[in-house]
Amino acid sequence: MRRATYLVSQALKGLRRNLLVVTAAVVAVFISLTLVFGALVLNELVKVNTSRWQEGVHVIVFLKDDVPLETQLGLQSEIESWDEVQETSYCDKQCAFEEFSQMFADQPAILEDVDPSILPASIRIKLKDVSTYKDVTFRLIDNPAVRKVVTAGERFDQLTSVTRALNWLGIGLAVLLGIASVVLIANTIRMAIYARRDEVAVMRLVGASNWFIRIPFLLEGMVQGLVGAGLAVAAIWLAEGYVSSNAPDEFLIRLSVPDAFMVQWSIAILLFGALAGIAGSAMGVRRFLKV
Amino acid sequence: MRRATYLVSQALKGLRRNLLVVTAAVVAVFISLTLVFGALVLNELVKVNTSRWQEGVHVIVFLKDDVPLETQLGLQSEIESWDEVQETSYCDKQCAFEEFSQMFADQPAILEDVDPSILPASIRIKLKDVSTYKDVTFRLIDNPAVRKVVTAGERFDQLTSVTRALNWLGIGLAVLLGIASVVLIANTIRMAIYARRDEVAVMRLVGASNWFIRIPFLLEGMVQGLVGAGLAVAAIWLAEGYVSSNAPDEFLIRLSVPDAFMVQWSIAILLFGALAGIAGSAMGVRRFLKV
Amino acid sequence: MILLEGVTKVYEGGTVALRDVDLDVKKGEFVFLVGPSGSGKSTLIRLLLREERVTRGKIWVAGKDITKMPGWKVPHLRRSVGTVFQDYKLLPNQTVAENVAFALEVLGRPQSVIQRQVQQVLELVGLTTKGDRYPRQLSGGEQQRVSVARAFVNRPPILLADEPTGNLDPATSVGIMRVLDRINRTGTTVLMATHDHAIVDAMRRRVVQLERGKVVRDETRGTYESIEEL
Amino acid sequence: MILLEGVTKVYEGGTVALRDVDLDVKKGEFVFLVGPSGSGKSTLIRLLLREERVTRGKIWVAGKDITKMPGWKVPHLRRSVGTVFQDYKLLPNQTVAENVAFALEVLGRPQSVIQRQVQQVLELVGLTTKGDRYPRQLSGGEQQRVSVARAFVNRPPILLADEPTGNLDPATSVGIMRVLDRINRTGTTVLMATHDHAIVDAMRRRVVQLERGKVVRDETRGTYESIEEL
Ligand SMILES: Nc1ncnc2c1ncn2[C@@H]1O[C@H](COP(=O)(O)OP(=O)(O)OP(=O)(O)O)[C@@H](O)[C@H]1O
Ligand SMILES: Nc1ncnc2c1ncn2[C@@H]1O[C@H](COP(=O)(O)OP(=O)(O)OP(=O)(O)O)[C@@H](O)[C@H]1O
Ligand SMILES: [Mg+2]
Ligand SMILES: [Mg+2]
Repeated sequence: MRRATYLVSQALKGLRRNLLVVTAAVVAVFISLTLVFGALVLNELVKVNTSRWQEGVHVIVFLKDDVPLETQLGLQSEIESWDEVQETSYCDKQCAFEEFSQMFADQPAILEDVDPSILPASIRIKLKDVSTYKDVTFRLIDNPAVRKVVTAGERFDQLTSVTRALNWLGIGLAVLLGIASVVLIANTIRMAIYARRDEVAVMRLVGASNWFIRIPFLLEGMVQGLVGAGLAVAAIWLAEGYVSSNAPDEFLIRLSVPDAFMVQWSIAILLFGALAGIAGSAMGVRRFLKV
Repeated sequence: MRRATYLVSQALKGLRRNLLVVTAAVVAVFISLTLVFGALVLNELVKVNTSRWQEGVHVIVFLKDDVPLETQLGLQSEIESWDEVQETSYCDKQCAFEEFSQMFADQPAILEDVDPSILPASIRIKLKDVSTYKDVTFRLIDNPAVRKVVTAGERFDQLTSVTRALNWLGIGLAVLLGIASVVLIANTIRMAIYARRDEVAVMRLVGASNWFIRIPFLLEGMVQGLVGAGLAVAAIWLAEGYVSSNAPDEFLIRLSVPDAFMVQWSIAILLFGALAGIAGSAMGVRRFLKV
Repeated sequence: MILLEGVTKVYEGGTVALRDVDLDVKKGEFVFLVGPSGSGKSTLIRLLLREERVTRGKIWVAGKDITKMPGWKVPHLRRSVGTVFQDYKLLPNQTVAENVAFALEVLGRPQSVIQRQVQQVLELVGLTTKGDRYPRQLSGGEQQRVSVARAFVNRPPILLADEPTGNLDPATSVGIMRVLDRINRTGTTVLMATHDHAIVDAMRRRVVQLERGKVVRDETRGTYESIEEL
Repeated sequence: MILLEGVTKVYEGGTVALRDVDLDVKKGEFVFLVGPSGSGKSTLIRLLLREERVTRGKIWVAGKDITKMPGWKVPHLRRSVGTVFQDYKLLPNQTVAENVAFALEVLGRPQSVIQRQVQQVLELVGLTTKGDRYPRQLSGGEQQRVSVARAFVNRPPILLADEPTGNLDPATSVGIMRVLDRINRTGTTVLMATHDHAIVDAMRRRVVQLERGKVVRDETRGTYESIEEL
């Protein structure tokens, strides 16, 4: 117990007395974890936005004119019950003509020519996950009530591949930066201890055990990691708050992430900083502790 | 001259003898400049891709049926001569009907109803810069030969704002990482010199002038910066080469940047590394050189 | 208490610092280690602390074969051997009092005991007023005395001293020697490397003389120079 | 060559290391600085090198008022004053030969001259075979001799030596003193702080004794202890 007090007080003294070196480590942690956290937030933004971009109608099922209305509505409720489907809506001949009219509002000549009754009724399907459109189409195509199934299939595939690419990019960036930050932190703390190698050598000569020497350094490393991570978290909160409150509303992109995400990852980043600090110190001290 | 040789040889010895510390600085430079260069490449990718996304027809001018063909073609060549315009094409009634037929290929009932002659001829305009579409529309709207001007205006504005946001993000990231890397480099080198503070103190006591002490450190810093930057450049070239040669062709996004861009920025990054190394060393030595 | 059998130490690079040294120091003895600069005195002390390892031979300290001792036991060895280092080896970031207290902290002594013992030993070496200073704020001799105080403070059964008076004026040296003598009389084994003629000749204790790494003289009540040389 | 007028040095924290010291050392003189541990000998030497600045008073070295000297001229001062430091102050990352050569490198001497002079001076202090070693691979006395060699090597007009024989055996000490004497005979002014009775009494040169920062004795052909005390 008393020994614990001594070791903690040594750690605090170490922090005070080696301010230059401590600052260096804190700065390294701060910068690298800000980058990691930033990458995570960007990744989350991509996710939030791609799900918005994927909104809208995904599959249109044109129905045959000779099928009775009940069969049509029955098909709709069957589709609605499928797992992949989020929502459906029914558009009868009148509704189809209204859409057609809107489309050619500026070309009255065409509108005059076309008879409302020739346009087919349709069921519009919104999917939970766009990538399932092929299954849904496949199941509908042979239905006797269906005249034709239309999807923006290729466009979906492209969008999905873009989203996936952006997600990979974000995760890859976060992982790379995470590794980089561990290396930087370990590096900096190792140098910090290198700068105090004589001190460690003297402690060993006077009979201090390895743990007795190590613990204050580990505590110092933890504090440095925590402070750096705290600064990083603060920086990202400030930046996120600023951007999301100042971004113009008409922006196509949404620039704020859920609070839950911020809270969870803040805690993760703080833990990561503390662990990286401890690990960095442990690695740093090790080579000076060989008897 | 002889003195220069001595100073350079001292710098090389310093590098050899302080391998741990040198490695730390090189790693810091390497990581931070890789991030900077990476951000620049991403930014370039966004640019390359948005210009691809903006390709296609931007403005469609529907012409009145009662205007003679010469007037119509005259208007086309007038439009073609405008600064904002990159390319135009003329689509007569026949061409308009072909497009209409494609659009409703699956609804023969509509096609049967519509008379080819009621569809108007049009001039399709491709702009150099999408954001000028309003000017062009404005100039055409009152022309007596024009029936209607159609643009995907809102969509353009949105696309432009997305592009601008992504560009800002890329530039902001590169600048932030640039600053971070300078801080990290200076930091690391400062610690490296801090670890050798006794050495500097002894040199001063033996009568070495400030420049005599400083120059080997500056050279060391330069070499460290160059090596780190060289590694960063190599890493990005490898990554870019790997990605651009392995990315699937059907990808919506193009994943390679022009070689000229890579070469220019490689040189810039190398210079930046060398300068940051020198500056970092200069800052690092300064506080130990006060008499 | 200290026993060396056929100890040879060859440093990396080939310098032979000790050649086939045999030495037996009994509990409670006081031994002067003399010899010209570079003859291996500090090397012998470093070997006893396991700061360096023997190239050949065996060393027993306090009954334990330290040449075979596993690394994690070395701190225990060092805590039972107080050492005054030739280059002081003080912690630059700790005050004088903290430097001295450190030898007790590693033993886990209660704070009250530490404070009292540190005060006592600083008085002994005449540094009561300088407990709050950092080593760089002391004169050479004062730093040496701090090193002496740290070696004494935990009353170890063995005391090694590498030129503990090298930077001291004659008066202070005599003071330090009185302390060493007193400590020796309480049963502590003392091994002291020195160049100080006057002290060795005045104390008349056992003298072991090294010359190029070999023991060339071992007298029970010797002087700095061997009788034949005089 | 060296002139102090009313020099007082108070360290941060309030320690008065020197009180109102007057001292005039003429060109070619050989002066021993004696006094108990902590009396201010090293402080005086540090002031002459501008390693520390005076609190009050004036110091002239080689005709220049160094209390007013701008910082960028200090390296010039130090190059004309060879110094043996009490704690050696060797560059740990340079070999013995490089450490000694450094004093010539800062003067910009050609490589051939440097090599010859370094060899000569290493011979003088008996370290010819150890030129390629690093300081940590040397014994305490050997490091001290490297410090002596570095101070000599550029034949400075003034030589300051802070206990240059503290870690040396009597025989080697005599050797070093012969070198200092020879250097002094070529016209170099020598100021040497020491605790070594035997040397001071044997040389019979000017002795300046400090006591708590005050000059209490200044004899032209003095001994270590003042006559009255004996
Ligand atoms: N940097 C410093 N800060 C504060 N006090 C100091 C500093 N350096 C020396 N002192 C104090 O000044 C006094 C004179 O010190 P100095 O080193 O000049 O003594 P000295 O005569 O060389 O002693 P020694 O023979 O032990 O080397 C001592 O009391 C010492 O504690
Ligand atoms: N780490 C080392 N590596 C190589 N050689 C060394 C090392 N340490 C000491 N030596 C050499 O070993 C020999 C004995 O050194 P040691 O330090 O034991 O001498 P010493 O008797 O203590 O001398 P002094 O009285 O000068 O302190 C010397 O020649 C020295 O140069
Ligand atoms: Mg020794
Ligand atoms: Mg002194």
